[in-house]
Amino acid sequence: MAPLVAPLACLGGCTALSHGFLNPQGPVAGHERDLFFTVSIVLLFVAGPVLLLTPLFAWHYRLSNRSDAYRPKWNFSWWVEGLIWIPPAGIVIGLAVLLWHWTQIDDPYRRLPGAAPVEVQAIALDWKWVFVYTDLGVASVDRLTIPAGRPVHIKLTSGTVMQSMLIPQLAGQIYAMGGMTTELNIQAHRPGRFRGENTQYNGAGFQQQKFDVVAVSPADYDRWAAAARSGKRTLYAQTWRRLSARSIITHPVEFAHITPNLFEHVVAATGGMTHSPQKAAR
Amino acid sequence: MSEPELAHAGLNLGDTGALTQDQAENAIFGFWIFLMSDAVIFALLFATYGTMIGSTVGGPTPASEFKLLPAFVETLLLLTSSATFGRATIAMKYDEPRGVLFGWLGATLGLGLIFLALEANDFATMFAHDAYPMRSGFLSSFFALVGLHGLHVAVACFWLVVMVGQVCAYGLDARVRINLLRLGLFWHLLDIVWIAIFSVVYLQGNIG
Amino acid sequence: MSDRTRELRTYAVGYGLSLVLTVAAFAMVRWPSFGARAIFGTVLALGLVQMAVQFRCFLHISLKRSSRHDLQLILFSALIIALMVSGTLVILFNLRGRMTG
Amino acid sequence: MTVSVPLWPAVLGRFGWQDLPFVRAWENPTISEIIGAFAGALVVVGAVVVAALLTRYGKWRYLWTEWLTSLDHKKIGIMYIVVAFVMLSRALVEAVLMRMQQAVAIENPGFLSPDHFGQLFSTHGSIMIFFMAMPFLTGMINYVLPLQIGARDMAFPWANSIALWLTIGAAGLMMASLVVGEFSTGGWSGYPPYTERAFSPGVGVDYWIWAVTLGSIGSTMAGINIACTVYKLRAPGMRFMRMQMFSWTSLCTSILMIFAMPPLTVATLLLALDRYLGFHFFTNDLGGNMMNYANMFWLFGHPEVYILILPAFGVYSEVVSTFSTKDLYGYTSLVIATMAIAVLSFTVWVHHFFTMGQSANVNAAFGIATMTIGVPTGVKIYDWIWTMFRGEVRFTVPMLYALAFMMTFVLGGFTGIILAMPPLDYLVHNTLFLVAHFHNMLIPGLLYGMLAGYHYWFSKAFGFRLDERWGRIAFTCWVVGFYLAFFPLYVLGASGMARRTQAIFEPSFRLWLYVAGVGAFVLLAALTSLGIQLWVSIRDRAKTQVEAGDPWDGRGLEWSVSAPPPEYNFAVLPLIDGRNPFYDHKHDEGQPDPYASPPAYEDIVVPKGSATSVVIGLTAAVAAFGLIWEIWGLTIVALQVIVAAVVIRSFGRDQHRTIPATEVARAHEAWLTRVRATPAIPRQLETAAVNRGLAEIVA
Ligand code: HEA
Ligand code: HEA
Ligand code: CUA
Ligand SMILES: [Cu+2]
Repeated sequence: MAPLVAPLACLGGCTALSHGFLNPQGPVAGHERDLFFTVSIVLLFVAGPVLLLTPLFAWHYRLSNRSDAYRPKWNFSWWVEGLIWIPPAGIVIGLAVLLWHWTQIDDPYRRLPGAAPVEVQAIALDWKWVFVYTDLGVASVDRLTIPAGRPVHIKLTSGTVMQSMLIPQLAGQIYAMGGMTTELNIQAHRPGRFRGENTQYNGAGFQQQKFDVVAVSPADYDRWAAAARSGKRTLYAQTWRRLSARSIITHPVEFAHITPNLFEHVVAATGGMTHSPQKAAR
Repeated sequence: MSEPELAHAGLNLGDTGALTQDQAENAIFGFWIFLMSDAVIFALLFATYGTMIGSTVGGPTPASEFKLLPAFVETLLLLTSSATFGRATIAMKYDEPRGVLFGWLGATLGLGLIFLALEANDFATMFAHDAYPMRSGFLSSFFALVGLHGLHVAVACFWLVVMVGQVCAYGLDARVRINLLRLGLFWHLLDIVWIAIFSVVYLQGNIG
Repeated sequence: MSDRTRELRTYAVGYGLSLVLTVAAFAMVRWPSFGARAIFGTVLALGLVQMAVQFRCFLHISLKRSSRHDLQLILFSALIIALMVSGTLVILFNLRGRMTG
Repeated sequence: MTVSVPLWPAVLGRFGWQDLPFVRAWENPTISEIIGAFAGALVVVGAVVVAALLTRYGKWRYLWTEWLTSLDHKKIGIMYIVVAFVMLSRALVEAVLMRMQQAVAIENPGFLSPDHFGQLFSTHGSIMIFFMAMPFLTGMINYVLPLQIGARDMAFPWANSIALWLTIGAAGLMMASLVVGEFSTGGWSGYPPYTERAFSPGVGVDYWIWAVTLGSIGSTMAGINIACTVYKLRAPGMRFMRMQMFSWTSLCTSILMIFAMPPLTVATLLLALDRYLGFHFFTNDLGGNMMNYANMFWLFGHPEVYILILPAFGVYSEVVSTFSTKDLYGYTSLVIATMAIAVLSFTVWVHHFFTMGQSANVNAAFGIATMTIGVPTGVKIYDWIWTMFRGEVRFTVPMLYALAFMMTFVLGGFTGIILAMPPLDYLVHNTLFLVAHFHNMLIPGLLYGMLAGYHYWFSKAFGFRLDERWGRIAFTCWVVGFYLAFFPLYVLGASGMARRTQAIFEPSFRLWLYVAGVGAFVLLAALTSLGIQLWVSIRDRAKTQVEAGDPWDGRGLEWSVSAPPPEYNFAVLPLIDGRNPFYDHKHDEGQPDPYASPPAYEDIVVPKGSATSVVIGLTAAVAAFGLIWEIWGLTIVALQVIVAAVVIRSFGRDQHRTIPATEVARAHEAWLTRVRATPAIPRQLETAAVNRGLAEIVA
């Protein structure tokens, strides 16, 4: 892949790849992109011999080429055995070390270094995402505004079926499930607009379940926060009922006032593993 | 391939029927494979049960529902039925009088049926306490596991009746012998699965 | 000793041992004398022993050449079952630990 | 009114007129609905036409006695492959529709409704895996394995037939979903809670559950049968380490089937309990745990992909060695690698849900286990490469597939290793990158393998060779089409395009989606070429007769008998004294002549046909149909029929037929006489008309 992908990524501008992790805009995606290139280069040494030797041997030892030694009974050699078992095993061991290390570092639960993170709670609905800014007490639907250069810590749950949140240019994905919470840490290096999406199929509106991540400068972020707080829209029980019905919303919305502990309520209401006695008694 | 000595006690084909000793071996080995595949099913239900013990969501719990004594009696019944089946196999192998064979098979069937009756009674009591499978993940997994075992025992009892019919119809020809032996394996294995149920479900539920 | 007597004896031994093991496990739980964890561990161990006994005495699995295929099959199955069950438990408990909170 | 109210649900369950695609298309004539109605009509018309033709030519009796009720492993094998081919045609058309939709629906809704698109990827995936790939490889194993190990049949011919008919019944359910009702939109993996009643109340998921469950039970039975056959029915002297590689891979595949299908059965049945009886295994509430479904599904799902690939590996081993005119290099390491893959495949299932949230240690451990499989897989590929070394390679169609496989499969393995790295998987999980990876394994791996096997063994099964020219045309289309259709998906996946997407809102994806669409058409052309090839080959069959049975100078026992082989396979069971018994006997000095008359013949016992297996398989599908539509009475009756059929069979005696030794002797001697009159041809001429199935021995 690497030889195919790298030049395309370099084209920049309007190619498809500039929307993906090969054009990373945050530390996590950037780190993972580095891993991708490292692994790809190692794997070239694995695929290369096969891609070279297969046509070479097939052609050279073709039936019509009478000038070669023909050894119909040759079927074993310790040298060849060593060659086909040991180097691949070595490569796998090398990759395993890399894998172990990188998996620890890029664990989606691992907090990013730097300033104290912005705390966001994400609730997956059909077919939209609700973001609750716990520090600000506001919520938004289908648009996540974050300050560039500062870590963001997202807690996820689902008010419906299993979903998966992916913002390819910033970080990898994690599932969101009813009654449970998962975590994801992201950060954008600089202001910009990045696509986020649900990648786990959840019905007829799935293809529309995209959202924008808008990274803004810290100053702009404060301005946005102030504006968001002073808005008029409220997210209480009635609005919530409408929001959580299966539907697609066409424009992002922001809410200045929301039910306290909305996220915790959703987790409790869609109890997956454990359950509050009240609900059970229903 | 063919070893003179047979792996399974109870098989004494002599020169009955068209099947050879080798074919009998194959038939029984195939059944063993099936049993192992079935064991995987049980294993996964055990694993599921293990992960769902805590999911009682405020409803009945193991401690509140599992009565040790009935389960202990059921265990003894099933264990004894395994032994009586073994005795029946020996009767078959050594061509003891038909009455002896039927006697031991009858005893096995009786024990199996009593086991089922007791189990049904346990379930009924649980239902009466509102402990039914739709109540919680824990109860779902309990009824699936224990219920599937019960279903197996019921099938085995039905099979036993069919086999008695075949002994009457054909005597102990090669196929009847092989099938009785397969049924025996099935029966013994159900006993083994029950040991696991007794330990993991009932005993564990009553600890502490 | 005739074959028949020997076989009868095998069943009797199997039955006897199984009875003892069952009663022992039952007694451990009925009249608890040490910690819950230890009891559960012992119960599981007794169960495993009883399974082995039944495989040996009722199902005639042994190290004899003639039952080698069966033994291989059972051991392989045990390996796969152990992988599946322990894997399931480890993964789901790990997930639970990371998802409540 | 008063009467019809209780009667309606008893007879028709939850059926309503809206469940007919024709009615839906009439009421709401969108292109999407019309396509649906057309597909439904095609199924109905197809069934009627086949039935009419059979009646017209009076072939019902022949079909019933000679094929449908047959317990002969060769006929069962062929029937499996016919089923695979029928189902394949449907799944391929669905794939082309999906590619068209994605090429058209860029910033607009396209011509397929989201729901229809959801049904398409679900049926396509389910059919390709359960009703194309599985029947294809099971059929091939059924046909070839007993011949390769020197057996007269499978260990359990009756169970073999039941397994076939369960598969056919399940495939029938898939087809029925086109005509009545709808199919699941939950994908081939059917993750709850989306597939629970609360979110998918219709019959679609129920169709999926029961079709997959029946198929799963059928495959378990097939696996048991295959394993027992290999263990117990090898010809005298055929030690394990003398078996052909295809027999080895069949054995390993069957072991995987035996242990990997049960988790699927458990997962689907527990889901059914949730849906039908309100249990809480995987629901969102009352203590359900959806993660356990993912866990159990992939406990099956990962070994499944090796179930699919191992038989193909076996075919490649046979093909590369035969067409390199040389011993297989590294037989022992191939055997060890195959077994290693089989065992390791049970230790990696978590890589399908790295993104569920388990700790880094768990992910890393399973990631490493996953990569480990690359080593034995690589060993196999290198073994095939070294088999060509110092051989004489003949570029026949099967060999071309093998070469294309080796060079394309490594690329899929490459991306597999990338997916095995959890941090990278986080980025491309559930995207088209993953879709590209698995098609890259399934098409060049499994499918080319099955096609290579089809070209290789076709002449054995039918007595004439497949047309070489059309074979090459089809091959070219397969390779070109594959690269065009799937390499763009890697790019799209790396750009973040999610899988299962009905419409696209990113204009920069357009170019890649167009290329992929063109590729799908080339693949359609490939399938068409195969159809033409079959037709041309049948038309010209007189010119490509190979009754002597050995058109490729083959190595295994299957080439030592006539083409097609007699019902009992071997007039006299062969005595095996080496790894390439047939080849060595042909080529080596001082070996017994493989075409010599045996000293004596014996009576041969073969199983008689049985109708009970047909009844059991089809009735199981009827029972499932009753469950899907909640016609409980139908289910109960059907289950009773099944029990009755089993009991009746068990009471039956006289289920075998003896072919007298004289009859065997007459047929065999007649064949030997014809072989002696056949011209032996050198390898250079093997694709020419003179190849009548006897290989020239160069001193
Ligand atoms: C064996 C498995 C298999 C095969 C062969 C294929 C073949 C193809 N697949 Fe697919 N596919 C899946 C398994 C397979 N697929 C699965 C499991 C999914 C996931 C479903 C889900 O999301 O749940 C999927 C999903 C999937 C999608 C949905 C992607 C998405 O999620 O967005 C698409 C989209 O276009 C696609 C395309 C194709 C195309 C164009 C082909 C073909 O055109 C390629 C050509 C292949 C053939 C035409 C088969 C030919 C076989 C023969 C010719 C045998 C001949 C036999 C005889 C002569 C006897 N596949
Ligand atoms: C025939 C089918 C087949 C095969 C053989 C494979 C083989 C492999 N697969 Fe694939 N896979 C699928 C079919 C297959 N897969 C399907 C259908 C899915 C998705 C299902 C769904 O979600 O719908 C999937 C999904 C899938 C995932 C999950 C991704 C996700 O959901 O996010 C992963 C992750 O690890 C993975 C990895 C691998 C690896 C490492 C191999 C390895 O076995 C590959 C080994 C081969 C090589 C490595 C190349 C040759 C080797 C050498 C030349 C030697 C040297 C090599 C080294 C030193 C490394 N596969
Ligand atoms: Cu257009 Cu980026
Ligand atoms: Cu996998």
